[in-house]
Amino acid sequence: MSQETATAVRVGERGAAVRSFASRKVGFLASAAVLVAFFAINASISEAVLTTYGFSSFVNAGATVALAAAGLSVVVMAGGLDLSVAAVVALVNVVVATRMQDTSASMMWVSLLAVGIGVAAGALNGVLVTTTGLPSVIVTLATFFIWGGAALLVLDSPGGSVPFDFADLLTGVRGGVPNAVLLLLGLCVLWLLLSRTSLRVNILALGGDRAAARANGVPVAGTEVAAFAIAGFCYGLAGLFLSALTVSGTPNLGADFTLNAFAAVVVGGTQFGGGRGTPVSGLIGAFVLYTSYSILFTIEAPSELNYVLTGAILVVAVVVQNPRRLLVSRSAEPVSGAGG
Amino acid sequence: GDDKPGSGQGGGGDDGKFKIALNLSTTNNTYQTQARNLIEAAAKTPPYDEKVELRVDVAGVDVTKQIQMINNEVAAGVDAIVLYPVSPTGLNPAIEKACKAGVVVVAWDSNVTAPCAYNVYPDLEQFGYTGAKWLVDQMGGKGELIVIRGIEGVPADTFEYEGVLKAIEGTDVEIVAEPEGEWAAATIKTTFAQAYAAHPEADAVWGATGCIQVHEIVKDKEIFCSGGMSKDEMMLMAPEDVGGGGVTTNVAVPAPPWDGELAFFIAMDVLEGADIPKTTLLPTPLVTAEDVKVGTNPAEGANLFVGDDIPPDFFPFWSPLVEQGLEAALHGTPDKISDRKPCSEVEGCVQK
Amino acid sequence: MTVDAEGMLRPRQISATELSTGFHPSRETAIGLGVLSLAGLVFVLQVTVGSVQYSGLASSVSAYALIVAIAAFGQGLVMLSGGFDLSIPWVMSMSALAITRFADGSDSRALWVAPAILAAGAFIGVVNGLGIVMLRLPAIVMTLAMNVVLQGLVLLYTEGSARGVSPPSLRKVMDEDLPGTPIPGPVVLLAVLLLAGTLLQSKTGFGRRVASVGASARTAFLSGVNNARVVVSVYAISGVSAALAGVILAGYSGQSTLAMGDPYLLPTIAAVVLGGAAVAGGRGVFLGTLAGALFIAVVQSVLATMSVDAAWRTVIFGTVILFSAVVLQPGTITWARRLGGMARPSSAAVVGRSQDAS
Amino acid sequence: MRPKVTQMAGLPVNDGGEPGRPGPLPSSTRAEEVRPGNPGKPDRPGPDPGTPRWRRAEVASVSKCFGAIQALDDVSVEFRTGSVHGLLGQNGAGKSTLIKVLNGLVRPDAGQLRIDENPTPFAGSPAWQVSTAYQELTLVPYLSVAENLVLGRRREYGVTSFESTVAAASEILRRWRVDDVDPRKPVKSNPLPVRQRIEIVRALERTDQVLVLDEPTSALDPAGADWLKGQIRHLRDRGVAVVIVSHRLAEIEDVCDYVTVLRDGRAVASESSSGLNEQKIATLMLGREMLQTQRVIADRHDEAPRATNTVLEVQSLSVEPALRDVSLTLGEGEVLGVGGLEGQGQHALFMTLFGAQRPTRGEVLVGGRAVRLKSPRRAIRAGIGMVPEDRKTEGLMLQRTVRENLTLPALRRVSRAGVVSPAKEAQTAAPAMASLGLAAGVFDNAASSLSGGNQQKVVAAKWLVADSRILLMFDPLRGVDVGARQEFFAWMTTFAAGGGAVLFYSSDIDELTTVCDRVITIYRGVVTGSMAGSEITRERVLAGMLGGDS
Ligand SMILES: Nc1ncnc2c1ncn2[C@@H]1O[C@H](COP(=O)(O)OP(=O)(O)OP(=O)(O)O)[C@@H](O)[C@H]1O
Ligand SMILES: Nc1ncnc2c1ncn2[C@@H]1O[C@H](COP(=O)(O)OP(=O)(O)OP(=O)(O)O)[C@@H](O)[C@H]1O
Ligand SMILES: [Mg+2]
Ligand SMILES: [Mg+2]
Repeated sequence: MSQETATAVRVGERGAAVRSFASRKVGFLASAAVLVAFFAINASISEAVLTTYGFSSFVNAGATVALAAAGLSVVVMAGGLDLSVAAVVALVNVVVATRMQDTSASMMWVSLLAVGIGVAAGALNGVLVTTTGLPSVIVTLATFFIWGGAALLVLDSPGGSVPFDFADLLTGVRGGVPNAVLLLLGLCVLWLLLSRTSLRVNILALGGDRAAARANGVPVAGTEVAAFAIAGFCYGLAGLFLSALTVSGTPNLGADFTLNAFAAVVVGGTQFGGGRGTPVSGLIGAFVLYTSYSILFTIEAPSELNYVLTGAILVVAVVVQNPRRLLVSRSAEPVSGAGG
Repeated sequence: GDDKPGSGQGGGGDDGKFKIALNLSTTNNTYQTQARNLIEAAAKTPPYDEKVELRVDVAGVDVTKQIQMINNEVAAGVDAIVLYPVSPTGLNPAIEKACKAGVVVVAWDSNVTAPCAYNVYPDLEQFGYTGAKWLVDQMGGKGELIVIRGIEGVPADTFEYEGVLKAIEGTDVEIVAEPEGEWAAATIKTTFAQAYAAHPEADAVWGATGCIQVHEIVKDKEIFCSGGMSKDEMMLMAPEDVGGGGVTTNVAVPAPPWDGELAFFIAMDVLEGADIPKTTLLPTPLVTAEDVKVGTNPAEGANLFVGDDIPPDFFPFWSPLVEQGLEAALHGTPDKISDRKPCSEVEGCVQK
Repeated sequence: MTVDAEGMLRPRQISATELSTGFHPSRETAIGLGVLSLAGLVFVLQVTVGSVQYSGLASSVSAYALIVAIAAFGQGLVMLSGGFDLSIPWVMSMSALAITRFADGSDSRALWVAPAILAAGAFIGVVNGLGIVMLRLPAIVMTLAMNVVLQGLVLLYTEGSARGVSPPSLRKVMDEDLPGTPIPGPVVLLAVLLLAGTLLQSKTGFGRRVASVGASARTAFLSGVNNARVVVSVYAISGVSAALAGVILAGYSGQSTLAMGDPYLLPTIAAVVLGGAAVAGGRGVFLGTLAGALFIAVVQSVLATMSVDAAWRTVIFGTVILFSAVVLQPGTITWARRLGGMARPSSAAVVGRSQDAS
Repeated sequence: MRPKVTQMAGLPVNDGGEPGRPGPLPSSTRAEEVRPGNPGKPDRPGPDPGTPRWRRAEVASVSKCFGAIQALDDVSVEFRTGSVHGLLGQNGAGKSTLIKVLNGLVRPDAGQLRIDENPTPFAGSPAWQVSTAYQELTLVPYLSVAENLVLGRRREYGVTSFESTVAAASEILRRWRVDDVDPRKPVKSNPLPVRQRIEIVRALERTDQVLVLDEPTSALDPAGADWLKGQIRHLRDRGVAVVIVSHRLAEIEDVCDYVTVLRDGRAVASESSSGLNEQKIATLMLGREMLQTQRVIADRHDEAPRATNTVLEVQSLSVEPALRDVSLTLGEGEVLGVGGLEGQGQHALFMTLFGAQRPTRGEVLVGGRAVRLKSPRRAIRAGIGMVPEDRKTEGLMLQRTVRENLTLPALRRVSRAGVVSPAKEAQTAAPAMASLGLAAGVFDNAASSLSGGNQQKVVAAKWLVADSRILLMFDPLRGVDVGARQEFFAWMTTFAAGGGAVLFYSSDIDELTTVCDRVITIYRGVVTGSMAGSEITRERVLAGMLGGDS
C-alpha cells in the first residue's frame, strides 16, 4: 500500500469517525444545543444571568435536580423506572443534616456515609428488582415509601443543620466558577471513565434487550444492580448537594421534585424504554428546565401561565431536539401507546 | 443599593416605588389564594398604590425551585420578599443572601429560622393545644380520641400534633388512632371512616380540618370535634335558621389567611424605616357554635359569609391587625374596611 | 396432516368445539384473582379478628377503591397500549371542580354538566393522543405537559378557589347502601365497572387491538390495525375515565378543592401493575386493575386504624406493597395454578406439531 | 443407572491423545496471528490446529421439561473436536433447547456432561466454552455493530474507547471476511440477513472449543450460506467441535460429519453423515417417508402455465430508490416466485403491495380494479395478506395467545356488535389451523410457547382466518423444518388451487424451483428474468438473481 493511499484511508476513517460520532450523539448534541439556546435567550433578556451571583445561584438551584436526573437516566437507560428518587435524596439529606459536625473529619465521613446510603439504597432497589423479577416501577414505588418512612424516622420535620464550611464547599464560588460546576463536571468525567469500561455497553444492552444481553454473557443481575447503584450514587450526591444548598434537612421533598427529575430526564433526550441515553443529558435536561423557569420569571409571566408555559416548553424542547419526529410519515413507523 | 432598607425615601425602582415580590409556594388552594388576594388588594389601596410595585411568583412545592425563585427576585432588584415558605429551614441560605443584598424578607403562615427574616405566623402548637384542650374538657378528662393528621413530615402537622399531645398530657384521654387526612376532604372521609370503624367507642376527634366528614360518618351519636374554620365547617356549627347544621359539639380554631396581608404591611413598615421585632405571633382563639356570626363585614365581627360566590373552603379572615374586606379576599380588588392597629394593641398578638 | 389413499397430504380436520372449550385463565387473570382474594382476606381479618365495624369499613374502602379503579381503568388501557397517562390528576381535579361549580348541588343541572365534563375529558385525551401520534412525542412528555397545562388553565379560570357543592344524588350513591342490603353503593358501582371494564378491555375487538398495539406495534400495523386511531382512542378513554373519577370524587367529598386529583396518580399506576399488567404494554386485564385498587384500599384501611408512628406506617405500606407483589409474581402464580388444577392441556397438544407425524 | 450413549459410527477412537492445555486460549493470540500486508491470502484466525484440549464430550441422558412440555427426554449425544455435528429435527423437536443446555442457558432437569470421561458442569467450566449464534438473534438493537460484537466479553472490562471498539470490530469483521457492514452503525439499521451475519461473526469470533450455530442460514442468501460453510470448515480444521442446526438438509449433508436426529425430544439417531442422504434424514426426522409433497409439486410443474384470471397486476411500480419500474401479474391459482439476493428491492416490493410503504410511481390493480394501498388495512380489505420477514417483531404478538394472533386481522368477522365471539373465533380459526397442521391444543397458549416453525404457521394461518385471496409471502420458510416445509408447500399450492394466489419470495433457490408456477428475478430493483414451468431451473434463477438476462 502506498503512502498516499494509507493517509487517504486514515483521513477517510477519521471522517467516518467524526460522522459516526455526530450521528450517535445527535440526540445529546441537540439537547445541549437547546440548553445553549435557552441560556442565550435568558442572558439576552436579563443581565443578572451572566453575573457571578446570577450564574452561581442558577447552577446551585438546578444542581440537585440535575444530579438526581443523571441518576434516574441511568436507570432509564437500563430499561427501568425509579419512583424512589425523591425519597432517597430526602433520606440522604436528613442523615447529613442530623449527623454532620463542624469538623473536617466529620464532613468527610458523613459525606461518605451519605453517598454510601445513596449507593446502598440504589443497590437494594436493584437487588429487589433482579431477585424478584418484578417491574422496577412497582419495586421502586414500594421503596419510595420505605425510604420516605426511613427519612421521617431520622427527622420527623424539617430541621437539623449543616456546617457553613461544608455548604460553602459545594455551593460556593472560587475564582468566578461555582463549585457546583466542578462537581457536575466531575460527575461527567466519572461517567466518561465508566463508559470506557464495558459497564456502559452492558447497561445499554440490558435496557435494549434483556434476553439478548443475557445470552451474550452480560452479567445481567450484576449490571442491573450496578445501574441502580450508580443511580443511588447520584441520588447520594443530590442529597449532599441539597443539604449544602438548604443547610438543613427536609424529610418530605414534595411531589414536584420527582416530577422535575422525570421531566429533566425526558427533556435531556433519554427515552423511556431503555437502551439509549446518557446521564449527562439528565444534567442538561435539568438545566433546560431551570433556565426556562428563569425565563418565565424574567418575562414576568402571570403565575398561572407558568404552568401552561412549562408544559409548552416540555413539548417544544423535545420536538426541537428531534425535528424529524414531525416528518415521520405516518405509515412508515407505526406508533404504539408509548409514542416516541 | 445600601440605602434601601430603612431609608424611608420610597423605593429603588425607576418610578420611586418599592418593588415587592410575593413568593408563593402554590396557588393550588383557596387558603393561599385568599391570602394572595388580600395582599394584592392592599397593594392597590392608597397609600400603597403609590408606593408599591407588586409581583407575584409561584415556586411550586419544591424547595430548590423556591430557592431559585428567591435568588431570581434578588437579582431582579426587589426591595422586599413576602414569602410563603415551603420549608422552615431549607430556604435559609437563600434568605440570608437576600438579606445581605439589602432585601427585606418576611415569611408568613409558616416560619423560617433565618435570623435576618421577619416571621408572621400563628402559634401552631397553640392551635393544636386550644382545640384539644376543649375536647379534653368536654370528655371530662378521659376517653378515646382520634387525631386526624395532615401530611407527615410537614412542619404544620408536627407542631399541631405536639399541641394536641400537650393538651392530653396527664389526663386519661387516649389517642386510639391517627388517620392521615392530608388536609383533603376525600382522604379524611376515607381514612377517618376506617379509623372510626375500628374504634366506634371514640368520644372525640381532633383535626386541623375535617369535622364535616366526621359528622357525615358519625351519625348515630354525638361526637366532639375540633376542626378548622372554613366556610363549610362554620356552616356545620351555624344555627339552622341560617341554613347551618346546628351542631354544638364542634369547635373551630381559625387558621388566619390574613397573616399574608400583615406580612405585607410589616415589609412596608420595615422598608419605610420602622423598627419592628422579628417575630409576630398571632392569636388562635377558639370559636364555638355560639360565636358564629353571619354577615358581610368582618370588621363588624362577621365570621361566616354565606353566598354562592363564597368558596366552601373560604376562611373567615379578618383581624384588627389588617385592613382589607370581603371583596378583597374574594377578588383581590381593594376593599378597605378598617385601619389597622399595631400588634401591641391587639389581644393575643405577641411580637418579639 | 394425514396421508390419504393417493399418498397426498390432507389436513386433519379440527372442529370448532375443540377450540372454544375450556377455561384458560391468563397469567394476568390468575394474578388478578390472587390479588382480589388477598384483598378479601385482609378485609375479612379486619372485620373479624380486628373487630372493625363492617359497614364503616366496607363503604369507605369501596369508595376509595372505586375512585382509584375508575381512573385506573383508563390508565390500564393506556398502559396496555404501551403508554402512560400522567395527565390523570388534573383531569380529575378539573372535573371535580366543574361538577361542583356548574351543577352546584343540583341534580338536574348535573344531568347536562356531567356529560359535558366527560366530553371535555375525552377532548383532553384526544389532544394527548394526537400529540403522541402526530408529533411523535413520548407519552410521558405529552401527558406530563398536558397535566401542567391543565393545572395552569384551571387555576386561571377558577382564580385559585373552588366553588359549590356536589349534586346530592351523587353523594347519596357514594354514601348509602343498596336499599335493603348491607351492600354499600360503591360496591355496586365496582361490580358494574368490573363488568363494563372487562367487556371493553378483554372481550371487544377494540380491546384486542389495544393489546396488539402494546404487544407489538409493528405486528398490529401489519395486521391491519390503525395504530394511530387506537392510540388516540385509549387516551380519549383515559380522559373520560379520569373525568368520571373526578366527578365521583367530588360526589364523595361533597365539595371540590383545587389539587384534589394529585394523590391519585401513583395509585392508578400501582393498581394496574399490582394487577399483573406488563409495564411495557401488551398484557393486562381489568380484573387485575380493579383488584389492585381494592388491595391498596384495604392496606390503607389497615394503616388508618393502626396507632403507630406515621413514619412507620409509611415503611409498612411500602413493605406490604412489595411483599404482596412478590408473593403474587408469575412464578408463584404458576405454582398456585398447578395446585389449583388449572394446568394447561397435555404436552402433546401443546407442542402443536403435526399430530400424525410421530 | 448407566446412561445410554448413542455411539457414533465410524468415529476414530483416539484415547492416548495429549491431555491438552488448560484454560481458554487468549484471543490476543488470534489477533497476533493475523499478519498484515498479505491481502491476497488473508490469514485464518483460530487456535493452533492439533492441540485440542479434549477429544470427546458426551451429553448423557439429558432431560428438560417446560411445565407440561417434555422438550428433551433422555437425550444422549457425543461430540468430537475437529468435526461438524448436525442437529436435526422437526420444529419443536428440542434442538434449541438442547443447544441452550449445552451452553448453560437452560439448566437440564437431569443429565450430565462428560468431557473425556470427566464429569463437567454445563456452565462455567474452562474446559467447556461454548460459543453460540442463536436462532432468535441476540443483538441489542440500539447498540452499534461494534459494541454488539464485543458485548459481554469479560476481558473488555479494561478501559476502551468507542473508536478502539470500532477498530477491534473492524478487525473482527475483516478477519471473518465480512466487508459490507459498518461497525459504527446501530444494529437496528441493518436488514435481517446482515444482522444474522453479525450474530454469526460474533459467535465465530468467540469460538474456543465448541461453536454452536442454531439455524444460522435461515436468513442468509446462497452466497452467505457458502461464506458460512467456508468458515465452519475452517474452524473444524482448527480442532473446533461445531454443532449446527439447520432445516436446509442439503446444507447438512454438505457440511456435517455426524448427524443427530431429534424427534419429540428424543434422540432417534446419531450417526456419521456419510451414510445419509436428504431422503433418509427426512424419514428419520418425520418418522415417515417423505414423498407426497414432491408429487404435488411435480404434478403442477408438468402442467403448462395456465391462462388464468389476473388477480393482481402491478404496472411500472417504482419505490425510489429501492425499486424501479416493476411490472408483474399474478393469476388466480398461481404461485409466483420472486428470486433475488439480499437487498435487491424485493422487500420494498412486498411492503408496497401490502400498503406498508408508499410507491413513488406506478399502479396496482386488484381483480382488475386500481387500488390505492395506503395502509396494510386497505390491503387486507382488498384481500391481500402478508407473511412478513421477521415473525418475531412483524408477524406475531409473542406474549398473546394463538387465538388472538389468528383473529387480529379479522376481528370484524368474528365479532358481534364489536364484541368478539369466542365461538365464531373457533369456527373461523379451526379450518385455518387444520389446513396448516396446527394442533387444536395450542389455541389458547401464548404464541411464544410455540416452536419457530409452528409460530410461522400461525402467521400464515391468520390470513386464512382473514379470508385473504392474495398472499404475499416473504421468505416464509425460514426456520421451518422439512416436514413442515412440505406441509407449507402443499398448503401453498392448495391455497392457490382453491382460488388464491401467492407471491413468494425466498432466499433459497430450491424453494422457488420446487413450488412455483412462475418465477421472476430481481436485481438492483429491476426485474431481470421471468420463467415458467419447466424453465424454472436452479441455474436460470441464479443467473437472474445475479443480474444476468435469462
Ligand atoms: N421457555 C420455554 N417455555 C415453554 N416451552 C418451551 C420453552 N422453550 C421451548 N419450549 C418448548 O419446548 C419444545 C422444544 O422447543 P425447541 O425450541 O427446542 O424446538 P426446536 O427443535 O429448536 O424447534 P425449531 O426448529 O422450530 O426451532 C417446544 O415444544 C417448545 O414449545
Ligand atoms: N475467514 C477467513 N479468513 C481467511 N481466509 C479465508 C476465510 N474464509 C475463507 N477463506 C479462504 O478463502 C478462500 C475461499 O473461501 P470460501 O468461503 O469459498 O471457502 P471454501 O473454499 O468453501 O472453504 P474450504 O477450503 O474450507 O472448503 C479459501 O482459500 C479459504 O481458505
Ligand atoms: Mg429452534
Ligand atoms: Mg465453499
